Amino acid sequence: MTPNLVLAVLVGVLFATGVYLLLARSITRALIGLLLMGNGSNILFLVASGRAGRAPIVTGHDSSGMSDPLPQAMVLTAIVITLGMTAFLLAMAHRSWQLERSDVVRDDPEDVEILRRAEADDLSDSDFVGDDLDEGTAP
Amino acid sequence: MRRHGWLGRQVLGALGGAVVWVLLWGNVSVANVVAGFLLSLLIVVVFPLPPLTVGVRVRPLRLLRLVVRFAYDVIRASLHVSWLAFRPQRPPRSSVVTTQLTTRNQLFQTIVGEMLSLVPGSLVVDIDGEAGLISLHVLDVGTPAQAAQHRADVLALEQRVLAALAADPLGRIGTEVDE
Amino acid sequence: MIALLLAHVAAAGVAPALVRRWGRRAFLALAVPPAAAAVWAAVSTAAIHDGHPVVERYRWIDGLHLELGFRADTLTWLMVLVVGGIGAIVLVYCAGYFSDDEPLLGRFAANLTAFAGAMLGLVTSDDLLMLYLFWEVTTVLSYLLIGHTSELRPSRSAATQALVVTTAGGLAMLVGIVLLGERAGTYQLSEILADPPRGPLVTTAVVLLIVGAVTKSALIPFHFWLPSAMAAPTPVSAYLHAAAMVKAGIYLVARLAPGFSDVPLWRPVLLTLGGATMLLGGWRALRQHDLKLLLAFGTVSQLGFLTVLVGTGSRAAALAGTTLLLAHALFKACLFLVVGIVDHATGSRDLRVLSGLGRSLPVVAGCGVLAAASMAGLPPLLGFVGKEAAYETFLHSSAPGSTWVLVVLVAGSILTFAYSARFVWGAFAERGPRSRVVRPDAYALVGPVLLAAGSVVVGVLSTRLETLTSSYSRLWPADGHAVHLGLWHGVTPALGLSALTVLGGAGLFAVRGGVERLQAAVPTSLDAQRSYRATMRSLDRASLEVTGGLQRGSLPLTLGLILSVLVIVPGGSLLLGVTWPDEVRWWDTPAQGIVALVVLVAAYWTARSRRRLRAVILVGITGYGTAMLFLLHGAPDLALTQVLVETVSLVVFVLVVRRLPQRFSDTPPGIGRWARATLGLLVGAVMTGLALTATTVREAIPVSVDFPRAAVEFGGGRNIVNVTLVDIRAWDTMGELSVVLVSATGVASLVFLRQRFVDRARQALERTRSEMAERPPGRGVGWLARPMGVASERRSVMFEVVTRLVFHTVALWSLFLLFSGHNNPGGGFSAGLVLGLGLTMRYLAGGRSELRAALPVSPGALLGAGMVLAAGTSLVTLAFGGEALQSWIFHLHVPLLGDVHLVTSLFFDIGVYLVVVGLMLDILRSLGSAIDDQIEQESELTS
Amino acid sequence: MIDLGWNALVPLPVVLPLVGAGITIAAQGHQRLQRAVTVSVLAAVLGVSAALVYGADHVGPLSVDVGGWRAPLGIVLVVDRLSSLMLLVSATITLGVLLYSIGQGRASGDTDESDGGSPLPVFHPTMLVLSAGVSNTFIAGDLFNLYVGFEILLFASFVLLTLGGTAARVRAGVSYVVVSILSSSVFLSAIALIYAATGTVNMAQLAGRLDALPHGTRLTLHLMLLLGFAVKAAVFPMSGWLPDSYPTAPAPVTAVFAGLLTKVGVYAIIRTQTLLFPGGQLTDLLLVASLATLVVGILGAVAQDDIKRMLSFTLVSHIGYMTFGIALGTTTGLSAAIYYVAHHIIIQTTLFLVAGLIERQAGSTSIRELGGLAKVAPVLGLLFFVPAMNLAGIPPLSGFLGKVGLIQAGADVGTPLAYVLIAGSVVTSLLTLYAMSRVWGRAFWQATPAVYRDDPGAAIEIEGDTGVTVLAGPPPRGMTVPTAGLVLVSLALTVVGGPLFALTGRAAHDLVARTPYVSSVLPGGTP
Amino acid sequence: MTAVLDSASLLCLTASALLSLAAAVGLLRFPDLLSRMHAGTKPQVLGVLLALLGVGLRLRSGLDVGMLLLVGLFQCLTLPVAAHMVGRAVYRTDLVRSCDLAVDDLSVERTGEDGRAVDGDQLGPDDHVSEDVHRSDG
Amino acid sequence: MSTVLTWVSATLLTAAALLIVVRIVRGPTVLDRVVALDVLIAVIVSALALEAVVNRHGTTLPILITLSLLGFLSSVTVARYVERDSSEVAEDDDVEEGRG
Ligand code: NA
Ligand code: NA
Repeated sequence: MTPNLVLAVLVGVLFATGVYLLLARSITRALIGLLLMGNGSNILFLVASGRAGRAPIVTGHDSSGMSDPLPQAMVLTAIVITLGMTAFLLAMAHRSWQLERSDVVRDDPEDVEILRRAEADDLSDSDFVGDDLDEGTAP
Repeated sequence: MRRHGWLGRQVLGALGGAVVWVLLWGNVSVANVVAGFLLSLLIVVVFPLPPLTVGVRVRPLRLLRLVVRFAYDVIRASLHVSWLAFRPQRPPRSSVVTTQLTTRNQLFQTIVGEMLSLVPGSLVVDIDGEAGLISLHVLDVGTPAQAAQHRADVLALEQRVLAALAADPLGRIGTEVDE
Repeated sequence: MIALLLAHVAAAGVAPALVRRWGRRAFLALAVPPAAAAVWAAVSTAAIHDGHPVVERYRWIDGLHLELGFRADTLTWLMVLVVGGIGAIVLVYCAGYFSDDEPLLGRFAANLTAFAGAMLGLVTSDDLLMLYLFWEVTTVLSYLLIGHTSELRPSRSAATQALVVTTAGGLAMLVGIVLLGERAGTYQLSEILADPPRGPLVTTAVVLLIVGAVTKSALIPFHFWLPSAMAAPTPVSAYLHAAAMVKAGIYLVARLAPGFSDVPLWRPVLLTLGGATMLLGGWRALRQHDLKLLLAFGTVSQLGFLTVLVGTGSRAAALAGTTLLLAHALFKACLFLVVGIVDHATGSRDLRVLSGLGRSLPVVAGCGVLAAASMAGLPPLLGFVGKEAAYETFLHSSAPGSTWVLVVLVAGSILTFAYSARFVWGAFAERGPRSRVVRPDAYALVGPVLLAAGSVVVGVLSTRLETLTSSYSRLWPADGHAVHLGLWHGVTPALGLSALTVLGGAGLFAVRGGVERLQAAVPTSLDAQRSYRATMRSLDRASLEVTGGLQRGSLPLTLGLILSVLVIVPGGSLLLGVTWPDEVRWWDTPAQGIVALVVLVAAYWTARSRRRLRAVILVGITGYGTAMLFLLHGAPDLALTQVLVETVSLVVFVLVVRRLPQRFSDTPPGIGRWARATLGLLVGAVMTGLALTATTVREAIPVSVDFPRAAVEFGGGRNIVNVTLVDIRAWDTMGELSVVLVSATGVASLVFLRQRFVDRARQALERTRSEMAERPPGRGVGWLARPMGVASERRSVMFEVVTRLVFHTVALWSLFLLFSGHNNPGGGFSAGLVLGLGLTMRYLAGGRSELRAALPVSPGALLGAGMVLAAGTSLVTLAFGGEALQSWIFHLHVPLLGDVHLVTSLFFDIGVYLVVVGLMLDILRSLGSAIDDQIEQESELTS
Repeated sequence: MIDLGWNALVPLPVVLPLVGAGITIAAQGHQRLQRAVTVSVLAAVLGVSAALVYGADHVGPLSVDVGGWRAPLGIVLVVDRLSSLMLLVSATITLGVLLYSIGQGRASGDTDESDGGSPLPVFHPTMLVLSAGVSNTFIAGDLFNLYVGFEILLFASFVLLTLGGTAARVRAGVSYVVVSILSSSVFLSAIALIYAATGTVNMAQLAGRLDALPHGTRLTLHLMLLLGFAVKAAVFPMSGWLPDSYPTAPAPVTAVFAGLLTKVGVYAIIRTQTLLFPGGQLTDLLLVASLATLVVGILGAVAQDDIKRMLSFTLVSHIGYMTFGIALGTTTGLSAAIYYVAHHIIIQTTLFLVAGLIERQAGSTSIRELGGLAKVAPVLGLLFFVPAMNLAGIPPLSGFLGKVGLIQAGADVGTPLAYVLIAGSVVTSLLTLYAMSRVWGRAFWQATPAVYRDDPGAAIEIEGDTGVTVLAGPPPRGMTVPTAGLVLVSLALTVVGGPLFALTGRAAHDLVARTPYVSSVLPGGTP
Repeated sequence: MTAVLDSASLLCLTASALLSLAAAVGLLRFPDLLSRMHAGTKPQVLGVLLALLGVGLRLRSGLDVGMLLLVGLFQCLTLPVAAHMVGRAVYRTDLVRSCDLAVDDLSVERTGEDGRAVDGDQLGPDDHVSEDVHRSDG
Repeated sequence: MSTVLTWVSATLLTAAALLIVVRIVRGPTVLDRVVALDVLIAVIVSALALEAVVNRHGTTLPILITLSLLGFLSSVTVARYVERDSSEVAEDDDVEEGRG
């Protein structure tokens, strides 16, 4: 098949902008990034379906010149799934706002603590620091 | 002034639905009409809403006059506003003009508001249904005189609407009369 | 043999119950299985020594070449006697040693009995993997037994140390086993030894096996775990850490030696490590004050000795090795038991404290002295016989380095004599006030007496022992000088060396104070214990550094990493020999270019927006643009759905965003702006590249060419996409419905967080229902059913009237889309969204009360009904003998109406419709009404 | 026509839970009904799965053209030996976890925390949807349907992970949701690209059509697909999301996630490597990734103080074992990997359930705060120790058997990289043991550092050297019995190791051969 | 006849497109939101109706004409509502400052009657902070 | 002739769409943006009509009906909540650009 350049580039643009937003910390921003990427992958299915044709609705006996219906069905599924995602992520954004007055995703506190310990060489939690038994101290 | 009973109104609504259904399918067949009627009936039963048609009486000729005059207004005003957009000068000043309507029937108030809105250059900012006050934002009205002219236009439109649709063309009937 | 093993397992299983019932005396019953093992070995003696090893094999896991293979030959026979006999003795000893109120005694008893079983399994296994299996079981049981007094930190760290060290060696051994087994094509020990493979791989394997043996038998550099393990209760020390478990390594070496002792590295490694360990252990034993530790270092030393003997790989050395193995088991177990009694009797094991026990505990002291004499190598005890044979072996060996080995052995034996003497002196001599003594329990004395007697009897009858064990040593060819066991071989050089040993040892004992001071003064620069701790510390450290470095817990970084991999890996592969298109077309129609341009601009500004709603509206424009592109591609169904979804999304966004600050705040920063932009551009470029290259290679005809005909003939519809959704790929759609269902559930669960919120919503719904029953809106006043959800000043006459005018039409339109969808653009999804937006209109016009009145059911009911309808369709078709989700077309002729085609997939589509309406209702209930409620409550609180 | 009978069972592991989900979501507020429906549905799925294991083993791969649309036209569901085994194991633990959570709900009694630790009656329907999604991924014979299966289970997992909406869960939930959706987006794009290149999404047909593609493009598509699955399977460096998200969920949820979700990714990788892109073109890459996953993961576990987090890191680490076997691509490697998957599903689930019990009884899962559990809660000790040793690969438990299989497979391949992986495997095994013994030593053995729970109702007190542990009574039987049941199942993996390894061996053989699968789906050959 | 109808159809569409452009230009040029609303939304009504007429002239089938009629009707019903709701919001949130209006009956009436004039204080302090759009990123 | 008209119409619509996007980007208030969005939807309706005329099919009519019935909801929603919380309409970021 000969690829459609405009659509292929548009896929790239939507992914590029989507990624840019996705990497932000705000839940709504990430969601908007995901929506852009979702549009991108939907258009990717258009690229994959080949040349544009007429709507795949059988009117006579002639089905030539119709566009490929299978990617369309898949995109439809993807669209609906994306809607579910939108609703759910927004509910999470709302909940996050309720809890913290912000929809910013903060770093995992436990990981931050480990990084702190690593940087401070804090081995206080190791079983092998400090004076222990020399060799064999029986009770 | 009860023109129809409860059942009658449901059937009337369902008939309207059947018309829409036929228009949607695009061909008039018994099956379509019956299906449209039954489905519409289903809808009005499942989603009951208060009656709409109280105080309405359609006068076809007056209605035609209303529509034609409205079409004229829309086209004229559309061209005018488009010209305002393209012409090099700054757009003219605008005003918020409140008019005291005759009718207290909110259906007719709404129709007046709708038609005023559809005519370019005016936009409903507020309707106080009980007081019958309609406030419009109007483009190209810069003086109190122009404002007064505008009020007159609004009332003229209201009269045309009432003449075409209202059971009591003087608009004295509200919607409160039922049950 | 498997029966004996099972008996151990069963005994271990009931041990806690027995202990609960009988207290410490339960150990007497638990001693039965190991005793039975020893008896069994004794009974089988004749057969085994006639060259008929007892073999049992049961298939287990063919896929791993793992079979329950057991084989008892001479070496096994000897080991079974040791582990069974001493096991029984130690268990009996326990019956006298512990008190009934010892905490966790039941678990201890179970572990110890299980250990006896594991040891039995280890020495009887004829499958290398089985051997490893029992090997590790002994490790774990040892861990639990050492940690018996687990509140004490030394106990815990000793247990962990033993576990880590021996498992490390064990794992090396496992790799060795697998290398060997895969190379040999079998894991059966007897088969491998019958025809041992050779080669560099085998050498590696053997070295790995030796690592296992070295760790288990506590040889340098892993010797340190054994003295620490003395934290365990004394019976454990006696059994695991003297007689049995630490012998596992010796056993392994002895087992493999006939096949592999001439593998390069075998002798150098084993003799060096063994010799060094013998010296180091002996030397260290000389400075210990704790009798148990003294014995532990002595064990280390003796294990080195044994390793040298069994690792040498000659007939003479093997004979000496087996003899000493037995001797060590007898005397060392005895000594530990004696120490245990002393400890209980006096409350101390410190030889600086103990005094006069020779008189106050004569039987115990007698046993101790005999056993120590055997350890020191004095006649007529078995220890003497073994040591004599060892001297003999190396005196007459022509192998290179034998002299050095001999020197080491003599030196080691001198040390052994010295610490043996120090033990006897320290434990039993009278040096000052006599220690107070509690009389030991009779059961505790059985063991020491039997073991001490054993050292004497077997020593005296050592020639008889030789006939029993020689079938093992005869696996090697006879060489120049034949060595035999016996108390008297005449005046031989070996006897001279024995005399030298006694003299040297006595001298060393005489200067014991100096030796102690010397040891204290010379710091051991290569302290293995310390290096173990340093290693573990750096492990802990490394784990922190690696984890802190790689696990940042930052969402942007996590995502960035994934996307970087996308760019580098699939993206990188684009640079390597991918088929690029020879030609591209710019577009199918210029309109695509136009729309693409608008989408591009909108996408760009979306990315740059700092205002939430600006971004939302702009992303909506990319969505509408996408809808246009769908349309231009001949996909009206997609376009319709996309347009609806965009509207719904915007509404949902606004419902939520009304509560959030207007601007995005991305503090604290994650990834810098330029990095994000760069990564975005790279990902975009990769996606474009992938799109171009993947499309260009298509030569096959898509499967969907047959869809049009199939859709009409079998699917009964002309809209192929819809037929695909509700019929050809209905299974996807069913799955997608569950996604919708669960998203709706999730939204509700994040908003209605507490049962009482749910209850309140349910009560409100019920109230509305009863109100509506009393006063149906069809007879009502106003324009809507219950529009008081909106404050009066915010109500809009125009909006309410138009909603009243349009709503029924919207509902009708949604039914039209539902029913015409099979032949025209539409279908359950778009229909459901349309009705949902109709409900949205009602909600916006009249607030939550209007929404409840518009559709007074719970969203769950709609979702559930839809799901049951859609999934149930497939159950029904299955039940009627069709394939899941198969559809039938019914052609009916109804008078007046004409022909009606009813496709059963319509029911499926109705299911879809209900679920989507349920989703919309759920969203409005949760993100609309419930949040309205919260806002109201908050403002009531503040005012 | 015995075939027809078996085939009729194939859709049930998806359809039954979905019908159940429909009923239970409509029956919110009727907890008894919800429980009854969920338990009976999951029990039925377990029964069906067991039958499918038998059927797939004796009749060959069972395939169903959904709706009667002949493959490759419509969606085909395939249950071969691998799928059936995965179905069986997943059904087992789902049922176990569900019973546990019912036990938890009954024990807490309070309406604000019912089954599964959630305040809302959404746990049952969501669990059922999760189960349907997991089953769907195992039986999908169509790449896009596999995507749908993933979405089903992911969305269900989103809801489960955020049950109760606490701050930690929302924070973790967002990370999890966004990462999951990103990976799905990569997967979806890969499907679009594969369709662009081949014009089909039927996996059996793809097996033929992908072979015919030019090498470079084929490699690119392979990498895209693998990337999407690797995120789901938590293969390093795409693993960072897992330990940050799983531990915050309610215990039964974490347990079922740990057991199933990453394994679904592993399953997809197996299909990718055997059915779609055989030939081992990415063996080395996967081996290196496996090694990194093993080592980085287990070092992470060693660094943790919290049992749940530690378990999450071992979860990541041990994915490396499975990908190791898959990467080797040999029958023995795949066989061991499949066995390891089954083992790991059961054992990780069990351990997280135990962690839940610990949390419930002692009020914490941090080893800084725990102590003395071996003495006061011996049942808990047993329930922890056996699976912990199993995870560490101590014989004769299943972890050992799987590990031996992998080492044997690696030794058979015998490349230097394979030997490095063997070394990495045993080191990981050792460090797993170390991590487990750390927990055991602190939480179970040592005396308690502080008073951490004050529940005077039914409390046992013990005095240690540094403080007093106060525990809330004995653990509820409703929770311990299902946990113990899973421990027994894990022991059964050892007992029936022979037949099981034979089965995984046959499954691996089918995978390597490809023809049983392909000809079952497309009896007339690949069009 | 068909050719004439087809050409008429296209002419309608061109006119509609021109009105669309006028709307867009007005949207961009007009100084305040309410003026922009006039410019933006109103010519659209005619534009959309012309476009629908164009389609009707071209397709000429009963099915489609029925639908087109409905589309026109619905547009006429719903567009004013949107304009009204937005206009009301604009007015109520005081985005139209009274000084911009030549005549403002409503403001007089509202303040006169109940003193509920919406004043500028409702805007939070932080909302007047203006940021350069190019520094739109954190 | 028809080709020319088609092109002219398409160009006009494109220009309109881009200008509308500019307004959406500029704002300055959310109400400006939703108004512009409404206009954009109207442009889309015209574009759909143009496409229907050029390719002579009626498959897009359902989309037109849907837009005409429900397209107004987005701006109504925004207006509803902006009305309640006036801070939402505060002129934003690019206020200088918008006025200048
Ligand atoms: Na998507
Ligand atoms: Na997705």
